[in-house]
Amino acid sequence: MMGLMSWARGKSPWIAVLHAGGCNNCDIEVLDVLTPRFDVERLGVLWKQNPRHADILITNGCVSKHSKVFIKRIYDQMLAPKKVVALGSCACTGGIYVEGEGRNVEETHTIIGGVDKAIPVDVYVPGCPPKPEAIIQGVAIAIEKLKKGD
Amino acid sequence: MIDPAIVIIVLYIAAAFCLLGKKIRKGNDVVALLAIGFALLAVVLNYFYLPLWISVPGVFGFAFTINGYTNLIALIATFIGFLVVVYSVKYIEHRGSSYSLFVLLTIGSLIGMAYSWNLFWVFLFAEVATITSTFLIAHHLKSPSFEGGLKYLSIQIFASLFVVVGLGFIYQEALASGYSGIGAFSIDFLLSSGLLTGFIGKFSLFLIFLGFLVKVPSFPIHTWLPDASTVAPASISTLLHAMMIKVAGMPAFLILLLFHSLFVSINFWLVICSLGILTMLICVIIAFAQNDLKRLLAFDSVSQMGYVILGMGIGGLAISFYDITTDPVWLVVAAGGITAGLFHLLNHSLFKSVLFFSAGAIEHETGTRDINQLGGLLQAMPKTGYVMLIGSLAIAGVPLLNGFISKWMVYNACISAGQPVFALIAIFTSALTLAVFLRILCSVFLGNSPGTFEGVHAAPRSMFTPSLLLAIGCILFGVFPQIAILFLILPATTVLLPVAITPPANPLFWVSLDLFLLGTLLIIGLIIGYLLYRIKWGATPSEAEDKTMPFTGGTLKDPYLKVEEARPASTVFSYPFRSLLNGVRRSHTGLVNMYILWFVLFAVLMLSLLIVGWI
Amino acid sequence: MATLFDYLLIITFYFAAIGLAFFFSWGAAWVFRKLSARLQARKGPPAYQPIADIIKLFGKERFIPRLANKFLYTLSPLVALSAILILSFMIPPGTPFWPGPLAFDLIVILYFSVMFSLAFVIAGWASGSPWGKIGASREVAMILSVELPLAIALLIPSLALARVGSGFSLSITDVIAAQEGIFIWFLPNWFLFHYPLASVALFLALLTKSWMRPFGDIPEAEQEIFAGPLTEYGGPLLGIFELARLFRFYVFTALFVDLYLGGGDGLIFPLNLLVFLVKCLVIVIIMTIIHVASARYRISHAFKWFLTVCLAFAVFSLIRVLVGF
Amino acid sequence: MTRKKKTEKKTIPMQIDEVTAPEYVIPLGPFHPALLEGEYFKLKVEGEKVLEVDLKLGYNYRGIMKLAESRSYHQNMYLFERVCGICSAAHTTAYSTTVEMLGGIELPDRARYIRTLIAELERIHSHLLWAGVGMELIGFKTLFMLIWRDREHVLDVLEAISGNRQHYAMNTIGGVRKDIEKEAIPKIEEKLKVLHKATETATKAVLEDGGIRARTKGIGTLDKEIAKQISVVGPVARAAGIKIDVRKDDPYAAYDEIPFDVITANDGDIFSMALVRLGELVESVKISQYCLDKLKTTGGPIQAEVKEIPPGEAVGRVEAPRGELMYYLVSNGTNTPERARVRTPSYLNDYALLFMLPGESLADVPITVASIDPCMACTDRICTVVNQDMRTQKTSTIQELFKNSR
Repeated sequence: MMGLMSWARGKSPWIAVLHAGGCNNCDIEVLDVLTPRFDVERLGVLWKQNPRHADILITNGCVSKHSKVFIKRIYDQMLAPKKVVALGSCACTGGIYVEGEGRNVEETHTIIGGVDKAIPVDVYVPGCPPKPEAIIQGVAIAIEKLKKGD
Repeated sequence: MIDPAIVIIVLYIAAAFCLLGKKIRKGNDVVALLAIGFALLAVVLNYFYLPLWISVPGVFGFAFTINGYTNLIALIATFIGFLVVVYSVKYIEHRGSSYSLFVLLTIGSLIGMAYSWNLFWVFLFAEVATITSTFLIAHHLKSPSFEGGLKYLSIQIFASLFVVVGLGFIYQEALASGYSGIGAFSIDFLLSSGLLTGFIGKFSLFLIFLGFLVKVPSFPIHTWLPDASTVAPASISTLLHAMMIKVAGMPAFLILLLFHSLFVSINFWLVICSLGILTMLICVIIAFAQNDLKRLLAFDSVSQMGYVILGMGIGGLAISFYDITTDPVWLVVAAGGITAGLFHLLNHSLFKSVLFFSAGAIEHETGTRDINQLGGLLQAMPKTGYVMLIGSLAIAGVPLLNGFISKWMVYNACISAGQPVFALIAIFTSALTLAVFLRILCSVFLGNSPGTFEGVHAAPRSMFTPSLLLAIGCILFGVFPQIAILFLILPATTVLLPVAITPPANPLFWVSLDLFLLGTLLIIGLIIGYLLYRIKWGATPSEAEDKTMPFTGGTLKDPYLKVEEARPASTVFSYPFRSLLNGVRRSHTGLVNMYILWFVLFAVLMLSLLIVGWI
Repeated sequence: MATLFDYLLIITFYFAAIGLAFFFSWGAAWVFRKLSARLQARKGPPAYQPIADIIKLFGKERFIPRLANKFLYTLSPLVALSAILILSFMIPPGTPFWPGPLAFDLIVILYFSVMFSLAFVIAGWASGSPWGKIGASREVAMILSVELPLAIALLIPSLALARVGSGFSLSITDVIAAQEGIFIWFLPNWFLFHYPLASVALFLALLTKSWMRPFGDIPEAEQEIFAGPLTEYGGPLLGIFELARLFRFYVFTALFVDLYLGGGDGLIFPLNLLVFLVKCLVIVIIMTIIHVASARYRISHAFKWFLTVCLAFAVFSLIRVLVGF
Repeated sequence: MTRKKKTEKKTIPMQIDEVTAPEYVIPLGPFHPALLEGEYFKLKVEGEKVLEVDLKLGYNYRGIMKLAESRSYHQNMYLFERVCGICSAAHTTAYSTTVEMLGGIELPDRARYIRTLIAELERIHSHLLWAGVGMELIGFKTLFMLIWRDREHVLDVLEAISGNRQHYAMNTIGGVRKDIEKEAIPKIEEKLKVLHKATETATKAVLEDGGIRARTKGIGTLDKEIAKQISVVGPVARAAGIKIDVRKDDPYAAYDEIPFDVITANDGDIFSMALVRLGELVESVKISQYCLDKLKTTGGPIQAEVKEIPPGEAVGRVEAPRGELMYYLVSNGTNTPERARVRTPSYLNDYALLFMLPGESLADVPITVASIDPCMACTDRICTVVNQDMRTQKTSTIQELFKNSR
């Protein structure tokens, strides 16, 4: 029974794309992934812009003080099991909009850093923006984690 | 059997006792309950034709008869009357002695009307019931109550003019043939003596028909019912909708069907059917726009009576135009149409009482009837909510509830009679009814509470139990319609049909579906779904603060959005009909003069059609 | 009265019918998704995709929103599933023979299809979400717009039975039986050829009932109102809804094939089932192509379309049936 | 804009109720399928008709202009590229143009053509993106897929030129960073031909499909007078019949010598906006072809020598895909700007939504919002809340807007 469920979870990951704040570019690349050249529906990925239905939350962009609350809320409203993919440099660390190096970023007066400052992140996909292939790989890693359940 | 005269006298005397009990309010209830309980007992006993015969000879001039038809009507009247009295105990809080007095007088007169087999007595009891119920409608003693009551009274009195003229014509005929006395109005006498032949008979019966059609009510003269039942207390609205319009309206069809040999034109019956169609369609569309819960229910009542008119019309079409004694196909149509109409009549008194009782409970607890202001009551009054859910689904014709069966029989009757257009419009009306009742359900019971109904609690038991009983009846007759049809409806149909129903022509044929089996399959489906839902597949629920809050796209808290603000209102449903509705609205001016003018125009049109000989 | 044996037989047939409906719907759902992907120049999902989605949903957590009415929120998916299972049993797979004391009355089928939509309306309102409520309101509006043309087009074959030669009957099995034989030349005696306009009206109504564009997905337009009535649903309850919606591929196509395409054409047992399923698949493919090649209209467009054009088609055919030309 | 009629007092109590739908509030955003970015529309709705719109921005606020004051001119190039992902080249073009104006730097010819080429390719990608998303929002998923399939070609070209699909990092102060090799040009021309065909197909599909017509014609109409008053820019203005285009009015890069038409339409509805954008696609392909032809013949360096930036101030204007983009820089003679101010086209166009949305059906809100091609990433560098009751205070709000936008 668990084997069947694990198989089904691996074959049917539904994604929701959350733009936390940033330059909006990773968003477009995620849409690209859905379109004919890359077509992730082959892997069972459906774009469900509804956290109640989605399994994988793809977040992009840095978290601002303003958007932190709603990101947290959207994440809370997803149903378990759920995984989060941080897409792009901003989502991983805060990117160009923060001062500092690597994970040791300083907050600016608006930006508090990467998405992991607001919600737990399972997969990091760096790049500005990441290539579609990298996005697909990130989702695939998230699927592997999803298969294991919680 | 117990002579109906005794029942009526007991009720009248109990009413007189209530006059004394101005000081002892509890006493009023006890007297009323005892009297109506006795009446119910007597009617049920009559129903089984018990050999015990108790009678008061001479009173009311042997006006009454006990047969399947009168039994059915009297049973509806007494049973609903009983529940109304029970309901009133808690519902009418500050009543003087007059409330119980007039309730008992009205119910008594209606029982008398149900049992009367004499046109004169039918008319007389109808008049008494009209006048006493006017006091009930104006019970609140406020300006709108008086207005509603007077509107009701004036239209009813105007309608009874037609009955008086009709009766006068009949009496003249009787005198000319050498008969006199009230006995000349006896239906049995009129049928057997062949007094009513030719144009005068047809004309006088038609006048009486028009007079009683107002009480049904039919389309152009339906306006009194919503107006009266809006201002009346909920118990009185129930009384009006579940008893009054049935008991007082059915004589219209009784005389048409019994004297069918006078109305052999197919046009006549098609006009009756069209009246039914217009009634059901137009009134359900008006019901869409209503924001007042009781007014909505009232317009829907009129619409439901359209089904009854349609069923009776189809039955009459088959009886009078086709030779049903030799042709079993048309016998099925005749029996089926009348059975469907009567069954819908019975069902309508069940579910409409449920709905009005519940509406009364809602008004009692929250103090408002405005649909747009109510909301989320399923949390506060769950029992009333679920009972009203059953009532609404039944009236909308959801399968496995009683409304579906009777509507289905009406459709079957129309299609078998070769009039599928009527059936199709009726099906569409049924969908509209569903939408109307979804509107009530969704915005009154589901949806968010606007936050003003914090202190609302469940209705008292005496106000809830009657509706629960009736709701159980809705389910029972929905799953086992055979019970109601075989024991209640078919005896009544037999009275109205000129020939006996032979077994192959049994209208039960139309309930071709084994509804119990269907229910079983439905429950199997539910169980399959429930098992799928309950199986533990191994997902640990996540813990989060905002998880169960409604998903609005990230905004929840005050500077952006209060969840209470985001309550889409139910009138969304009405937008496709807005232009049509505004047209109808302009015609319903609310002026009693206009309504009487409509009535006159309608009567003139119908009578001139009759005189020209087209119908 | 039916005996106990009859009851058991019918329940056996019930399970056989929903088994058939399930496997056909699975295949048809895959064809639907694959074909729309191919038409959109994509590869499309593998064959197990429709069922993997549903199994996955059952593996998510159970959840009831705070503002929802618990009882109705849980009940409505079950009612939807139950109603569509009964529908898939009531609509015979192309055979005039179908067991037991149930005559499959077209009006009952119509009412159960409304009950199926009703479950979504109640679900939308009971879930306490503003999007759910808007979706539910739209669903009601869709019921209202579709109902009249659907009812007329549904009853036309039954009313036309008298013209074909057999007597009047509302039973769907009689309609199937009446379509055997040849109409003119080589054309089979399908009602499609007798009443082409009515069949168009029915086809459009069924297209809408099975959530296909141009009108069908108005109540759950995901770009406007998330998932409409299903916005607050997730986990097993959404899985039940999706399972119920999977059956639409069988139920609504089978209804059309039975009424207007002659069901199994009166062949012997395994052959008629095959012919029937092939016809259903063809209808699914046509529906998919229309779905893929159209934009979503507004609800006012749907009203205008169904209550003018579709209704005119249906009424014209009705007049033909009644007057007889 | 709809002023609700006041219901007259009923004199007859028993009349049938007037058919009214109560008003309620619908939150659109910050997370909504119609909005890829965080913005929030509070819609007051009657039935499904939108009565009032309240717009709240700022979810995306990153403080870029503040950050720019602490970074050098060259660092800022990368920062301003990331103001917006879709029109990144327009931002860098505007920024470098402004810096060049400050420093008095003349661009070499080849750099001018490459800059123009990149800007036009970006316009193609942006407009195709818009068309695809617009089709998706009216439920035409197929056309979305097909348009985005064709959009991949322009991304291929950009990747071949710059090495990245988005954020090309091509512009630099005084020129461009990378040259386009001779061998690459025929391949690019091939792709441009494919694009030309694709744009024509897309135009035909959008113009001829009945569904798209029904969903876009007469929806979200912006009156020409109102458009002038609230000073919308770019395709939104051109769709309303206002012929403004920075490329023609105030040419930069190589636009002064390139012949092209400014596409306008008259109705100001979504259909006109689609017409304008699709027309511009064709023009952009032509301009790109012109640039490629010139690149074949023009030689020379691709970067000018950059000296110190003297103190002063400058305003640079560029026609981004969404309209006029304006940069204002103050230099104090060091290597960081004293003050940087960006005014993006979406900032002006967003306000038009408050005039376009009221009166439309809820179903049309997504496409109407998308029709101005709002770019919150652009707009939310400064935190502004536009909060208006459309029905009561129209004139005062415009003044407020002007005050805000100063």
